[in-house]
Amino acid sequence: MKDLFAVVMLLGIYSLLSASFFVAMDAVDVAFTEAAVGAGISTLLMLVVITITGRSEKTTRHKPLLALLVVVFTGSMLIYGTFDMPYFGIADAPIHSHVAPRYIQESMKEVGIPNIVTSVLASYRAFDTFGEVVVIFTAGIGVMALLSVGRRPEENEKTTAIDDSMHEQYLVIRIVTKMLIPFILLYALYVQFHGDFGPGGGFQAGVIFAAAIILYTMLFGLTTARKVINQSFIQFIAAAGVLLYGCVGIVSMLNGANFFDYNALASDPVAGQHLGILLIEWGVGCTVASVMIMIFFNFAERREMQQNNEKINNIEGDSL
Amino acid sequence: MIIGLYNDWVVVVLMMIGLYIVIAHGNLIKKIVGLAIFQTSVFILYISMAKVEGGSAPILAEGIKQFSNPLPHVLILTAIVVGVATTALGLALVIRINEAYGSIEEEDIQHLDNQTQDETELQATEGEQS
Amino acid sequence: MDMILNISGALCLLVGSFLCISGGVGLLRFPDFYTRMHAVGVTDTLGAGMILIGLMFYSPDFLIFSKLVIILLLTLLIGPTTSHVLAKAAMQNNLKPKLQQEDNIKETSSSNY
Amino acid sequence: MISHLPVLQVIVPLMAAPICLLLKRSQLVWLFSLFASAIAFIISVLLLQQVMTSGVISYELGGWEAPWGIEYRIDQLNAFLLLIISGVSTVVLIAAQTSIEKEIPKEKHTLFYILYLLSLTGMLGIVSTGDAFNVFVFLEISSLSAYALIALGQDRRALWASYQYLIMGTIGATFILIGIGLMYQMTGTLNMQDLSQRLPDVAQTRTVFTAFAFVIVGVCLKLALFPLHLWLPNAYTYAPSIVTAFFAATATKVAIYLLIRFTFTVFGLSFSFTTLPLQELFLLLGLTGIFVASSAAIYQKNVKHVFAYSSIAQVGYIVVGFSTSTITGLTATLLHLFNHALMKSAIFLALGAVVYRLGNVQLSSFNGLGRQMPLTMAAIVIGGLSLIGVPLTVGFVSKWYLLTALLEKGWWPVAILILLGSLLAVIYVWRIVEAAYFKKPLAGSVPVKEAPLFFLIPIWLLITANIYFGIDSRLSLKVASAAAQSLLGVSP
Repeated sequence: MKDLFAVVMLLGIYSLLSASFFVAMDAVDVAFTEAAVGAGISTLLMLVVITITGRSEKTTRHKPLLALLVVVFTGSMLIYGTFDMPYFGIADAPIHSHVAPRYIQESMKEVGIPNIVTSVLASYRAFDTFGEVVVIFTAGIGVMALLSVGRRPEENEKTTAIDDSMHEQYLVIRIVTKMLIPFILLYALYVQFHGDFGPGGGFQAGVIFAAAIILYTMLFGLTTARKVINQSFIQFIAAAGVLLYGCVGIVSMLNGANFFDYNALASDPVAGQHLGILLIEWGVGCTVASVMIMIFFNFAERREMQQNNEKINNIEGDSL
Repeated sequence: MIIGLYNDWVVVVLMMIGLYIVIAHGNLIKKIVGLAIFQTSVFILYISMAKVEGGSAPILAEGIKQFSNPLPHVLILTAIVVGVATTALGLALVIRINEAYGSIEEEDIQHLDNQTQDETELQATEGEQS
Repeated sequence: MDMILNISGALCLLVGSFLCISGGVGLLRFPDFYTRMHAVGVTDTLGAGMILIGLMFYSPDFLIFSKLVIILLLTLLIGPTTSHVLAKAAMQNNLKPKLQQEDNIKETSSSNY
Repeated sequence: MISHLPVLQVIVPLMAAPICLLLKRSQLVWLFSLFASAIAFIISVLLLQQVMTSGVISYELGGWEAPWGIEYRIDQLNAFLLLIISGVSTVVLIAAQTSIEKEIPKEKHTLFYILYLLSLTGMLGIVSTGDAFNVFVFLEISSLSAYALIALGQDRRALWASYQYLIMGTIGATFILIGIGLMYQMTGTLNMQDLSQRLPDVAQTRTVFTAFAFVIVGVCLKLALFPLHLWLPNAYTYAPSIVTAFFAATATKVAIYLLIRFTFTVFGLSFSFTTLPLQELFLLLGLTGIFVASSAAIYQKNVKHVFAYSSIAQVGYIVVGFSTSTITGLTATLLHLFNHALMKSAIFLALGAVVYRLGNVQLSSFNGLGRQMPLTMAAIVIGGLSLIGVPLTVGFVSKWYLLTALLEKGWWPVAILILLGSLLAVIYVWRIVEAAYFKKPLAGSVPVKEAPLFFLIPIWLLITANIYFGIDSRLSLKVASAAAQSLLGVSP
C-alpha cells in the first residue's frame, strides 16, 4: 500500500474494530476510549501530518528478511508462551481469583460508585491514573517544544481574508457544524459526570470536548479559533488539571492520611471518596482536553506556516 | 481443547503484523502506524484475558452476579493514553524531520546524514592540514 | 397494541437491513466514486434510520426511546453533510463522474480504489 | 511529614513541572526547578538514612493495602538509586541555565525545564514504585520527555536520533507491557512483592518463561545492552549537552535497576539464573559489548560519540558484574552504577562547557585546548582516568571489586578480558589527551577562554566527589553491599 491516506484510514478502521472487540469482551470503558482516541484523535493527527508531508510513500527497497526473522522469532516465542495460559473465558483462572474479587465485591462499600472500572481507576489505582495524566501532559509539552513557532501578526490578516472568501464554499458544512458543536460539548459534560455510573469519565470527556474544538478549528480556521482559545490559556488549563489532581492527593496528605486517600477528604469515608473522584476526574478532563487541543493547534500551525511559505515561494518563482 | 487459546493466537498474529511494519518499512509515518497496531493488539491481549464466560461489563447493577475482571480494563485505559501520547510525539518529530531533511523516508535520511558526516570530517581534516 | 408494535418494528428492521445490504452491494458493484457514494448515503441515512425507528418500537422505556430519537436526528444531520463534503472534495480534486457507457468496461478493472 | 517521604520524593518534581509552566520567566523557572530538584535530593538523603537504620519502608498510596492499591517500597537498592538520580540531576541543573542559552532558542527554555523535571519524575517514579504496571507508566513519562529533550538538540540529526529512540523505546516499553501482562495472567497480581511470592508456584510454565524473556528484552532495549544499543550513540551525541550529562548518568542506571529488580526480586535468583541460561548470556553480551563499543569509541571523530560508546562499554562491565550473582559481584555492579554516574556526568558537563565556548566537540577542535581551558580539560582527563580505572579515582574501586568477584568465582579468563577492555579505554582517552595537550591549536582558530563559573562549579563538584569516593570508598561501599545483601536475601 503506497497511499498513506489509505493506510491511515485503515488504521482508523482497525481501531474502531478493536473497539468493538472490547465491547464484545465487556470492556465498555476501554472501547469508548479506544473509539475516541484510536479511531478519532490519532487518525486525525495522522491525517494532518499527511497533509504536511505528502501522502504517497516512495517506493523503496526494504530489507524484509531480517525483519521477518525477528518477527517470526518473537511470534513463535509468544505462541510458545500461550500453551500454558488459562483458556479464554474460564472463570477460575488465577487472574480472576486473587486481586480482582475484592474490587468486585467490596468496591460498592468502600468507594460507593457502581462502575467498578472507575472506582479502581480513580481510587484503588489513582496513582496510575495520575501518571497517565502526566504522560499526556508530557506529550503536550513535548509537542509544543518541538513545533511551537513565534507569532507573526501581519500574516494573520492575510489568512483571515482567505477564510472569508472561502466561506461560500464551506457553507453547508459550517452551518451543520455550528448546530452540532453545542451538542458535542454537552455530551462531553454528560460523559464527564456520568463516569461514576456508566462508561465514561474524565479522559473520554476530555477527548470529546477537544474533538468539538478541533472540528471548529478545521472549519473556521486557526486564526478564528485562536481568538477564542489562545495558547497561554490552554497551557494554563493543562497545568491546572495536573495541579488539581495532585492537590487532591496533597490535601488528603495534610489531613493526616496517605497520598490519594480520599477517605480523609470528608468526615464520611464514602462521601470523601465521591468528592475525591469527582475532583480528579475534572483534573483529568481539563488536562486531556487542553493537551489534545494544544497538540492539534501546533500541528495545524506548522501546516499553515508551510503553506504560507509555499505560497511565497510560488509568488517569487512567478516573478522570476 | 487447545482451541481455547485461539484469542491469544489471533492477538499474536496482529502484534507481529504491527512489529513487522515497524521494522521493515522505511516510511516514518508507516512506522508509527505499525507501532499503533502493535500497541492496540497488546490491548486486545489484556482485555481478552479479563473476559469471563457469562460475565457482564463490570458495572454493578441488580441481578448480575458474574462480572468480567475490571483490573485489566483500568490498565488498558492507561495504556491507550500512553499510546496516543507516543503517537502524537512521534508525529511531531516526523513533521520536524520532514522540514529538516525534506523527506520522510528512512533511506533518504540516512543518506543525507552520511553526507553531512563526510562533510564535517572533510572540514576537520582540511583544518588540520592548514 | 403489543402485536402492532412488534410487527411494525420488525418490518422497519427488515427494511433497514435490506437497505444496508443493498448499500453494501452497491458500494462494491457501482462503477465510480459518485455512484458508490450514493450507495453509502443510502446505508447511512435510510438504512440506519429505519433500523433506529424499528428499535424505537421495541424500546422498553422513555429514556431509551429519547436516546434513539437523538441518535436518529444526529444521523439525519450528519449523514447527508458527510456525503456532501465527500462529493465536494472529489469535485475539487478533478474527479469526473463516469457518464459514458463504453468507458466503464475498460476502467472498472483498473480503477480499484 | 517524615512518613510521607517516599511519595514526596516523586511528587515534588512532578508538581513543580506544571507550576513551571505557569511561571514562564526562564530565569525564575531555572531557580525553581533547581530548588525542586534539590529538595528531591534532600529527601533521598533522608530516605537513605532511614532505610539504612530501620529497614524497608512501605508506603501505601491511597491507603489501600498492597496487592489492591499501589505500593511504594523503598529498600537499600531503591534509596541508593534515588540518591544517584536526584543528586546528579541537581548538580547538572546548576549548569543548565548557562548551557542552554547557547544551544536552545530562548522561547523554549521554560519547556526545557519542564521536560527535564518530568523526566526526573519518571526516573524517580520507576525506582520508587513496588508495582509492576506503575513502572510502565513512569517509564513512559521519562521516555516521552527524553524523546522531546533529545530532539531539542541543534543539529538536525538530533531529530532523527530522537525518532529512532522513540521507535526503539516504544517497542521496548510494549515488550515490557506484554511481559507484565503475561505475569499478571499467571498470578493475578501486579505488586512486585506479591508477584515474587506467587511466581514460584507457576515458575515451570512456558508462559512465565515468555513473560521473563519479554521483560528482559524490553529492559535491555532501554538499557542499550549490546546488540540493542544502536539508538544510543546518536541520541547522546546530538542531544543538548545538559541532557546528555543527565541521561548518561541516570537513564541507563534506571534500566539496570529494572533489570536487577525483575531478575532478583520478582522472578527470584533461582529462576533467573538456575532455570535459564541467563548468566552465560549476560556474561557473553556484556563482554562483547565492552569490546565492540570500546573499539568503536576509538574510531570516533566526535568526542561526544567517543564517550557515548564508552557508556555502552560501561554497561557491559555492569552487566558482567551482575551476571556473577554473588554478593561481591552485585556490590561491584552497584558501586559502578554510582561511580559511572559521577564520572560520566562530569565528563559530559565538561564537554558541554567546550560546546559553550567552541560550538562543537570534534576531536580536531580539541587541539591545544589544554592550555586554553585548563580546568575543564583537567576534569575530562580525571574523568577519563576514572573510566580506565586508575587508582585514586572511583573507577579503580569498582573495577577492583569487579575483578575480586570474578576471581572469587574462578573466572580467570573473564578477568583478563576485563583488563584488556580497560586497555581499550586507555586508547580512546589518550587520543583526547593527546589532542588537548600535545597538539597545537588549529591555524586560524580563535583562542577561547576558560568555561564560565556555572560550569566549573558542578564539574568540579562531581570530580571532587569522584576523587573523594575513590580514596575513601567506605560510605558508598557500605550502602552498595547492604543493597546487594538485601537483594540476595542475606541478612547483614
